[in-house]
Amino acid sequence: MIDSVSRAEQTPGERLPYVELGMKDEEYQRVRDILGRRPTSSELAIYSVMWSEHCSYKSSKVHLRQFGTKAPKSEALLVGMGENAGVVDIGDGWAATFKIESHNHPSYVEPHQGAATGVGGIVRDIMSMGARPVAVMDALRFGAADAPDTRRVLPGVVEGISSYGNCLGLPNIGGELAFDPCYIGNPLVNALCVGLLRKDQIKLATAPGPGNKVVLFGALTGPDGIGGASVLASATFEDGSETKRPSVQVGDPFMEKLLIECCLELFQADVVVGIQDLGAAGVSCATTELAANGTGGMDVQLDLVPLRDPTLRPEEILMSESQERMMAVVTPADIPAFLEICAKWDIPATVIGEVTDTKRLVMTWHGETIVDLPPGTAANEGPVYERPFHEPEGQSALNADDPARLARPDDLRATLLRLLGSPNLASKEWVTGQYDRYVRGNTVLAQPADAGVLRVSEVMPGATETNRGIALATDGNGRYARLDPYAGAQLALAESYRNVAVTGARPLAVTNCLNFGSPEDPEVMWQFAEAVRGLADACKALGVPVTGGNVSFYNQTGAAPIHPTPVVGVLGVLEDVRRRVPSGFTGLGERVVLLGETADEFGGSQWAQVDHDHLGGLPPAVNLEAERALATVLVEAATRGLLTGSHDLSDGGLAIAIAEACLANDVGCVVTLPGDDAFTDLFSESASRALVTVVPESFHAFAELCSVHEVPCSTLGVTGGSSLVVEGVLDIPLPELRQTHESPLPALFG
Amino acid sequence: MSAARVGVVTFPGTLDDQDAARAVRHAGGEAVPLWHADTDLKGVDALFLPGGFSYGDYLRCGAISRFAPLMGEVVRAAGAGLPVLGTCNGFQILCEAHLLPGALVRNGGLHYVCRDQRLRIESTDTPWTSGYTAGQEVVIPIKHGEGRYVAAPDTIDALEAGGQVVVRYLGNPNGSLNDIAGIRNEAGNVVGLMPHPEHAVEDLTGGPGTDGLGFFTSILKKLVNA
Amino acid sequence: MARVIVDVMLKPEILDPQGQAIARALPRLGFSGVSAVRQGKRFEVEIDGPADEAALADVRNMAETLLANTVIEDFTVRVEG
Amino acid sequence: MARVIVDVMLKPEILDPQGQAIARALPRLGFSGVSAVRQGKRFEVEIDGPADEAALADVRNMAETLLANTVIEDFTVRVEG
Ligand SMILES: Nc1ncnc2c1ncn2[C@@H]1O[C@H](COP(=O)(O)OP(=O)(O)O)[C@@H](O)[C@H]1O
Ligand SMILES: [Mg+2]
Repeated sequence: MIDSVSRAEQTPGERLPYVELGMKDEEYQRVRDILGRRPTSSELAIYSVMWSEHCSYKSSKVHLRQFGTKAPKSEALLVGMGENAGVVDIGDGWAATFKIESHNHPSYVEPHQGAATGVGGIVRDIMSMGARPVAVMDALRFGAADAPDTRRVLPGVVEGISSYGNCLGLPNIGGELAFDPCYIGNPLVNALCVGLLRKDQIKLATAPGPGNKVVLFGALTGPDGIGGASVLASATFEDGSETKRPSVQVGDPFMEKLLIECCLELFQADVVVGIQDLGAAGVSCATTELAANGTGGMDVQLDLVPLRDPTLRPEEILMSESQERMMAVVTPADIPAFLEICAKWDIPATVIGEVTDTKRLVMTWHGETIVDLPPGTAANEGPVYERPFHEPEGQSALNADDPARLARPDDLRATLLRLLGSPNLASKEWVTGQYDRYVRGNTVLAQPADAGVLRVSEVMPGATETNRGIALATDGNGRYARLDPYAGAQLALAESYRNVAVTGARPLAVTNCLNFGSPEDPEVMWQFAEAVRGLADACKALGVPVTGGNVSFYNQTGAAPIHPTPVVGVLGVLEDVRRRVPSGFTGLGERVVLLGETADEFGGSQWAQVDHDHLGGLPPAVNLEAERALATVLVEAATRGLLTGSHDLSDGGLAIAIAEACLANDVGCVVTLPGDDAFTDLFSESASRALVTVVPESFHAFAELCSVHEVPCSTLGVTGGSSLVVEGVLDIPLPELRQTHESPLPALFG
Repeated sequence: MSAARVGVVTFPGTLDDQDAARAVRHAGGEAVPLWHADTDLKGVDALFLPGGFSYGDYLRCGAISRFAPLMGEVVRAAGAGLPVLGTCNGFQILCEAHLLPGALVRNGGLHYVCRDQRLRIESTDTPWTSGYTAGQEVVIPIKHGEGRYVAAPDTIDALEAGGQVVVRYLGNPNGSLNDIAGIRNEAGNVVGLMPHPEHAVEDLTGGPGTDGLGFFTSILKKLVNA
Repeated sequence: MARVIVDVMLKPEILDPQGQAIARALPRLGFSGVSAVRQGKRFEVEIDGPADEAALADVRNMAETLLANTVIEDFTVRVEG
Repeated sequence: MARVIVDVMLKPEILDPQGQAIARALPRLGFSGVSAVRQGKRFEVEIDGPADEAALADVRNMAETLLANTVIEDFTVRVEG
């Protein structure tokens, strides 16, 4: 039986399983108040997904506002937060759109498909802005590298990202891979996509113009990810066809590739008024958001949705998370052209409704009205919670547990090798070698690099030749954030910002993925509030606005939350991408120069973890002014062609940075440490530092640039030879260094 | 004189077509886009079947694409001597279409492999490799999950005896028989290889160096001189 | 020596992109009359001893833990013959 | 409506690294007594009409030209039952 609006009116007392759908009593009451009656089961399906934490940001909203209120003025920002992805002006009429999103929980249940559909989802967000997706990145975190569960999850996740991204034809230009026991049972899989478009071709998720048609196109709708909806479909309404409803979604990258090309052709033909991808909450989300952001009304014939499984009920169709689907608003006159382009690409496309000016979203099922609601109430006016928060018990004890008490090593050579061969600092080639980093032919820098760099060269109407480039990096450090979420978030931004700057790109804008435990835990909520505050303040100080992002809560196993893990992505622009600077040593006899100041800072460091399994004290001090000055020097020096190599210092400090720089092209170096404590010089993780190489002829000009911007600059030595030599401290032949760096991950994962 | 015209074929799921077209232009030619569902080769002077995952490579790489309407024309033109180069998925399609012997199966290591690969050019006796010197060592990216070349022993023997092995791996990345990275047909006009020369044509982008450019300059030189 | 066959197919409710791509292509290749295709895996497991109940139980266990991903796949085990 | 099964296996002389990797992993997972594993594909083809000789010939043709690559693979076609 179908639960129509008229039936709902006749059976006001009928109880719906809103609790099973995760709705609170007062939320359900609000729905009744909005509608003036009990909701139909289809309406309840819509409200329950739209008001879920995932879609409504009900616990995070009050904090995230700071990204807007504290946002630095930026002329580059074309579309800010709130749309599918932010859009940034990168010059010459070009715009870039980028966003990072989590797929943590699905990746734990089914690593391959979970990670694959994570990539698919973020790519569709980028497409829905009118852009051509041009690259992806992935920021991954797993439990201890040798934990059995990591061996199950990691290879599957990497294979999922690899198979989906490679098949889509998007180069993977970077990411992260980190291990920490806190992520056991709760890996973090954050995927980023970046797209390019002409500034005047931005598309928005809006459905203006009564009479315009609503088209659903892409994959057929199946029973994917609708465990909850089945409760609804079967709990109240008897139904014979009890087929199984899987909670796992399977991706079809081939369909997505066709969808990309199809969408771009639709944009070129100018037959799209508004467009929205179908992600979580599928048709519910697309219809309510499009309607709410447009003229305000929409009529949908839900029985026209083409199905993969004919037994699906309307509630299930509304909640299905089948992948590779999009929804567009198209004028009646353009419908034939629209459908013809879809047919060319073998993409099923169906007109399922029409835009109206009734301010109501009305859905029918074989003639009966099953949904009649004001779309804004579902899309934009969900519940907002001011969740209580307080500092975790034991936080001050944790901060008081200073790593100064830890025994420091005598044999620094062994320490360096131990760190370099630890899973967090070892070569990520086992992962990155499974990703196509070259497809589309515009990859300028990818692994190993501090940021991925792309040439901006897409064939698009209105595009002219340019030498522009964009750079992207993502960073996060759960250990720092655990010690101090405010500083930890700032350090994540600072590192990402620095990683973009070392390539010579001017940092422009920020995206972020906030991975936390349960917001219902006041201690987690404190971590969240602090991290957002820290990130918003730092964005302001560095002059880079947040353009969008994603919040992932409930990352915990039982009562134990993960370390708070804000992952921050920064996008930068290179006016002339031919001036990009690689991260390794290239030539012989070049000066190796350290920028920035080194202090004795080991709280949350890799050394403390590897040698002492210790987490305590405070993370490295944040100095955003120094960070900004450093970036200014790096970008200007790159633009003037003063640098031959440039690598940021982060995890593992100077020792690891030098080792990586040597290994990039098998060029050794001989350096002398500047300070009086070799251990601190080598392994401290002080922020705002970089290692650069300068040919002797450029040194004077470079040093002057540093002094103008008050960036400390000390020459450590010269490049050359076949060993990493730190005078009086250590001497490691490059083959040994390489063996140590490259063998751990293959040994662990096959 | 108008530039030589090299057709670049796009199947559903082809990925490296834009790169291939750029490489053709870079070498001084005109890239002519060709669509799998058409039956018109537009009078091109040579054909390039680029890499990708046509039809998702779901069944078997190249298995479905080889039935494309355009492939009928490709087979006919190849028989008539038109120079044809297939890289990666293009190579797989040429094998599936029986324009080249053997087949490409799952990598021995079972992982997709993307890396800058050392290769040796074994045969300069094709319109696509005439610009190299025999025995020349080059570095060109590979990126594939199913690139292990296999064929019956007598086929392999015949390829070796006939000088039909065009490119060989130095350090076999996928378990290919005899380290074979690329082959040609008996006539020499049809060449297939797993590496991606179109990703090694500019210093700025792709793999290190420009060792792949020779495939494109070879064919253009031949067409201009023809 | 016996041969045991393990067939692994995606569960019916799970999307099978491979099968769908084939099914969509068939009409264009001149094959009509096919309403659906599903693609799965087939394993031939050679066991040293006879294919008795114990051996089959072993293979079933193997299918459950290694050959099939039971989150999305079903499997069947049978002796070839 | 009938279901026809097409099994596709690599020819015995072609190396099957997937099967080998599984066979190698088995002892580590505590399974002994398996001497070899080979991995192939299984297709379930739903045909509209009955599985008569004509239909089977059609499917055989489809297997020969599309589902299997006879350069490296063998196939068998049978009606499910
Ligand atoms: N999960 C991943 N996906 C893609 N690229 C990755 C991933 N993990 C690491 N990389 C890449 O590998 C290289 C080395 O990584 P890493 O050592 O973490 O760099 P860094 O220390 O400079 O941040 C970088 O180019 C990075 O972008
Ligand atoms: Mg870095």
